[in-house]
Amino acid sequence: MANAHDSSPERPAILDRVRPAELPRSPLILNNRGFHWITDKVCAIVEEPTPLWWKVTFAAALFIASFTFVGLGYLVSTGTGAWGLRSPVGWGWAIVNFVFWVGIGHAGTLISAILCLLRQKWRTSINRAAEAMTIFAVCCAGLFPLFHVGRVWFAWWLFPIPNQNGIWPQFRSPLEWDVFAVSTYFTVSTLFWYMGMIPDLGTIRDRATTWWRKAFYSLLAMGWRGGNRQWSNFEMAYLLLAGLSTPLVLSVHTIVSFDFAVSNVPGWHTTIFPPYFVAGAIFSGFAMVLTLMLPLRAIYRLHDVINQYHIDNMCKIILATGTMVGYAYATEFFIAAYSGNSFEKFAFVNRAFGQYSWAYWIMVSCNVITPQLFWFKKVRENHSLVWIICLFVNVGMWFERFVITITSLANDYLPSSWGYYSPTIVDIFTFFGTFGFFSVLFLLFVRFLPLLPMAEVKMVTPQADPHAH
Amino acid sequence: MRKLLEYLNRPAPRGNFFSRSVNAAPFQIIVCLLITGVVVTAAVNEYATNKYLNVGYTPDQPVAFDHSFHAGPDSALGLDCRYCHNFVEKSGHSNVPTTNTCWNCHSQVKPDSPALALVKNSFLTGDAIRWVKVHKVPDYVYFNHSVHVNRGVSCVECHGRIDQQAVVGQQKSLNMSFCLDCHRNPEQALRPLDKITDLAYKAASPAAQTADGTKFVHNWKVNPPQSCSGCHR
Amino acid sequence: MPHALTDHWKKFLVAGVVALAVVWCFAFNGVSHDDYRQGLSVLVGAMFWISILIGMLMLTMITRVFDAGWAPLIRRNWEHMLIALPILIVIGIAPLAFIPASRHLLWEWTNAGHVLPSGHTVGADPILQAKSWFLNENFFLARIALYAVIFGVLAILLRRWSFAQDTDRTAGHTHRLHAVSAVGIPLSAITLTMLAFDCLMALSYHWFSTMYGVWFFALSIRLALAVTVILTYKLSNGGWLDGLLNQAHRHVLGCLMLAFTVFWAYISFSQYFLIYTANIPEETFWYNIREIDAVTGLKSEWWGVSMYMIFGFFFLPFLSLLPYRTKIVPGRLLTVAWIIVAGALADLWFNAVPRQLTQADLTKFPEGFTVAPFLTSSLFLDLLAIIGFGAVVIAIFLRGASKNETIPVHDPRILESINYHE
Amino acid sequence: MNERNERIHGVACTFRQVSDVFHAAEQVRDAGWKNWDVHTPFPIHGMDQAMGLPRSPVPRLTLLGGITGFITGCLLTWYMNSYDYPLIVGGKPYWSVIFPFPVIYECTILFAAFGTFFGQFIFNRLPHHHHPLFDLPQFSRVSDDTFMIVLEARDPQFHLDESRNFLLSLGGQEITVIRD
Repeated sequence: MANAHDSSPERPAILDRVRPAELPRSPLILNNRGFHWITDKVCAIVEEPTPLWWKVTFAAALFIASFTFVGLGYLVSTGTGAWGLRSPVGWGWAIVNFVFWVGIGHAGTLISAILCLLRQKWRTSINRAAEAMTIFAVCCAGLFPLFHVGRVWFAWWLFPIPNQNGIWPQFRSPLEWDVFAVSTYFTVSTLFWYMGMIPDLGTIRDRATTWWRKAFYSLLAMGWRGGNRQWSNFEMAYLLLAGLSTPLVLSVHTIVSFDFAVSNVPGWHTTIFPPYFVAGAIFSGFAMVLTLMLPLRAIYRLHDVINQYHIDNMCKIILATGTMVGYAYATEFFIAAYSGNSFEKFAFVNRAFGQYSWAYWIMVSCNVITPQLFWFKKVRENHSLVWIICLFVNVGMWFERFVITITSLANDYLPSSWGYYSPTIVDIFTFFGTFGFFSVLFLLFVRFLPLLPMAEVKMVTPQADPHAH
Repeated sequence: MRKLLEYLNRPAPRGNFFSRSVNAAPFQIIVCLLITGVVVTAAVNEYATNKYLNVGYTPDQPVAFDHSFHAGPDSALGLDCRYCHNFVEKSGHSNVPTTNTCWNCHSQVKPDSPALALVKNSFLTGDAIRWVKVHKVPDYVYFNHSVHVNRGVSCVECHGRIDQQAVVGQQKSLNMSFCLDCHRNPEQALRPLDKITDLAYKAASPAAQTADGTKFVHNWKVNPPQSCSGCHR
Repeated sequence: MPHALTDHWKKFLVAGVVALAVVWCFAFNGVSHDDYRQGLSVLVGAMFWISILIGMLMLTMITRVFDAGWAPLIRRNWEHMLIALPILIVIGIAPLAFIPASRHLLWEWTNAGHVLPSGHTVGADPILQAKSWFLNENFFLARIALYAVIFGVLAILLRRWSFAQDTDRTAGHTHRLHAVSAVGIPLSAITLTMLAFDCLMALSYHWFSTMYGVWFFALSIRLALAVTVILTYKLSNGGWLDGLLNQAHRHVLGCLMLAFTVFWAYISFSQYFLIYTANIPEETFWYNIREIDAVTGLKSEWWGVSMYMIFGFFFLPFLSLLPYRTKIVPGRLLTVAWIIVAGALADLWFNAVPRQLTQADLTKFPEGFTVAPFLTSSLFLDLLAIIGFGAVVIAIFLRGASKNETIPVHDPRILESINYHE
Repeated sequence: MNERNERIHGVACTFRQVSDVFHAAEQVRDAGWKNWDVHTPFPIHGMDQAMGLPRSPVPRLTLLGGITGFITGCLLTWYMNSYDYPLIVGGKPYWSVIFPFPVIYECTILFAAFGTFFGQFIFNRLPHHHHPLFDLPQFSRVSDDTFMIVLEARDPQFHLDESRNFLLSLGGQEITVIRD
């Protein structure tokens, strides 16, 4: 029976009447799996001989990644015009792809940090892979603005380092804020990811039998011994990093939205952009997490650790953030009409019914309408359908960035300088290749690092509770 | 390859993998990295800048024209810079003289000297002498000679003591911070307009230079641009 | 067996009615002298509590959707209060909107004859004409009614099934409440956005910001959490939460207060920052009149209010909530909650009160207007209105608690909530 | 201390159940031990209290890092945009706290994260690649599903035989002497 409050001298009478209705919580780990099972399951992914599917996929990923490097090589040797950038659209696919990839990255931090703060224990099954996804997505994202500067060997001028020109970065520019935001984000995400991995690396180290494994994992595990004095500091640091990552992840996509919103281009300048971009980022990121985790779950038979409850939760988050994005679209439209400003009105009407209306309607149908299917339990339980819907969301979010970036630039104040933007083959190659680049990194991660945070998964099992009976 | 794999896959030792001394390694590595970082930064700052890479660039010229013999008050001839570079006050671009300018005098002075064979040939055929450009700024920099010269900036500020050079070489770094130094403190560089080509001119004292310069900045409404579009147009 | 505290509901009701009667007397007096400020006191008082109740409504639904283990003990108190939300719209906002005289004074755009600083009348204002599809009186009144209906339906549903569970002990009610909340959250988001547009943003109808709804949401949640902390403090010292609430509950409320303090700052800063950086006059004027006295060119009283918001409403609660001890020591948490309540009032003032008062005398007022000052005796009327509406809300709350269980004894998560630990 | 004790790091015993090691830890704490630790594959909820550990000092370094970052961000933006290379851009002042706020903010987060990350390493005395515990065969199961209590020889209460008996009385298994 309930014992409320240790320091309370009198037990409130109402406690006698407390009898909760039966509604058990879904178990986080199915089939009552023990600690050793979890260790075996996760370590086996790293320890087993390289599977054939991995080799094939890795080769394919490398091949696809080469498209990016060919594209970038051509771009560097030719000039940024190779990207189809010309007046009036000076920001083409490069920025679209940048925002797309950075956005995908955000779900990783959301899962690891925000859900940690919200004590959503189900995060433990997916957070490691999601964090890895964050870092690799940011790597892909970083390529685009980096090469967009043109003379990429001078990109270090963006950092506050003394240079022979005697000039300094210009801190009133949102693009400079981006440099700080994205590099901080990358650094902190990597620290967070790595630190969270140390105990698990220790586990793999302790199981290693061959020389190079012992060397590799010993080095990475930093001599972790799992003493509670270490755990105490570790958990505090982990919580603090989660606490720091949360405002960080918000700020990063906020600053990305500032790239657009601090200008006075109609369709870009709207105050809701910061939270709207953040919601969109989380939306696309969760879709990507599901896109990656559903196949991995099937391949490595992780059904007990990543079960319907986890998938349900992720679907619901996609539904919620998709609806928030829809709210933002609606608010933008409403305020454009409410403002009485004819340029604003035109910008939004043109988006929906102008030359890029095809992109706009792809965006709306993929981002707002498709996720509404997640209201239905039947849909959430059909994993192939979930996977397909997530692909739609990924496509939709790419188109969202396309619509925002391109439509506002192609039709601004002066009708005489309106234009129509089309990407070049170099654009397409470069972007296509980033999926390979991302996959290469992600496959390496799957193969060599612990895919699931073993320690954290063990922590949420019922037998980890010292007061369990 | 197989041997390497076998070597890597040999059984791991039991117990501690690293020896006790490895515990000190992280500290040592950090110290080494710090030292390396400082050295590399210092080296890059010293050796990878225009100051090191460009200053002293003294290409061979097709004709061994000796500025220290022709130009300046201390030279044998004492020509003014503007005798040859005669558009420097009127044009954004300061011209290299045509062969005609040389031949004004050399038609009388040593016309048949072998050192002047190329000049004579140029005069007779009309083919230009292929002088090698010494002072170069990148294409994306807009530099106007006349506006500087007409506001009291002497040749010497950017080109150094040409009047003392037998073969012309670059003496100043001409990088962006070199430009900005002057644009930020123009009073340190301005001089009376009649002393523009007097490369040896020095104000009576640093204080006098500052006082004069400040006066010139005010009187001539000198307002050197520091914004990007001042030079990158 | 209702708790003894609930017997006081009638006293609160009487006190509230008396206070509101006084406020309304002043308001009508003001209206008859063409002074909008006393009428605004009614709006400020009502919006203050509507904001709190909207926050509680959202928190109720959010904790339902998340199936939060800590929530049931605390959520029941929100449920007692929720029904006050439609009632406040009816007794607070509706009279102001439906009585033509007060409507014309408070919402300038409804008064076609009102002269603007430019010398034109509102009726001839091309900006208003472009907005008239939305800003027209019939639609406006219909919207106000609709807000009351939507919030009323949600409040009724959320209460009915929760209370029904107290008698029949079925988990099915929890599923139903989950569904209502899932649908209710987006519905309320739209409703509260529109409410904020109509009741606050449209007070200065030229200005617009897409962020405004989100700002109002952030403010509402902050206020609701602060009021919850104060309320649960009282209720665990001689009320029905005595001996039930523990350190972990305070900790979770403290963490949420911290989170939404940051969220509020994020939203408010972003809105300011984007308008500041883009520097477009059709938006900046709204902040300008809240910073600089157009006559003297010096910082105005409103600048002081905004500084108070930065330091007193953000930095002070933010920095105090960072240490762990603040979140678990009852007295400290209570102090921070009061700081947030005070700051929220300043924010509401900042958003509702400043407006351009047209002045014909161009020698004294070169811009053609002066900005309504901050320091006036009407601030006391605002406070009285807040106390009046607050007393009514507390009366409704206590009466609700007397009719129903004070804690949801059969909620599936009630034991989890009682035994909640960090 | 005699010569034999100098080469001993401590004694260890293992447990199979979380609740067992938890209650054992409470008893070690109550016996007044200072230099001892509980090695577990994952952090056990409430173990800090069971061991009587104070709250972790990591937040202090986080705060220090955050303050450093904030000041660095302010100085950086002020020096570069207002002092060393003042330029008028976009009608903004040379320096104010508003326009470079994103940069100052990111610096604050970055340095606070460094403080936290390196704080964890410093307070945990990591990296520490060589340790006597690694020589224990059963220690490799501690990162899997086994729990271990280690009483260290440098604790004033340490006495080889008594400490072993103490561990035995706690219900520990596989009681082993750890040689340094």
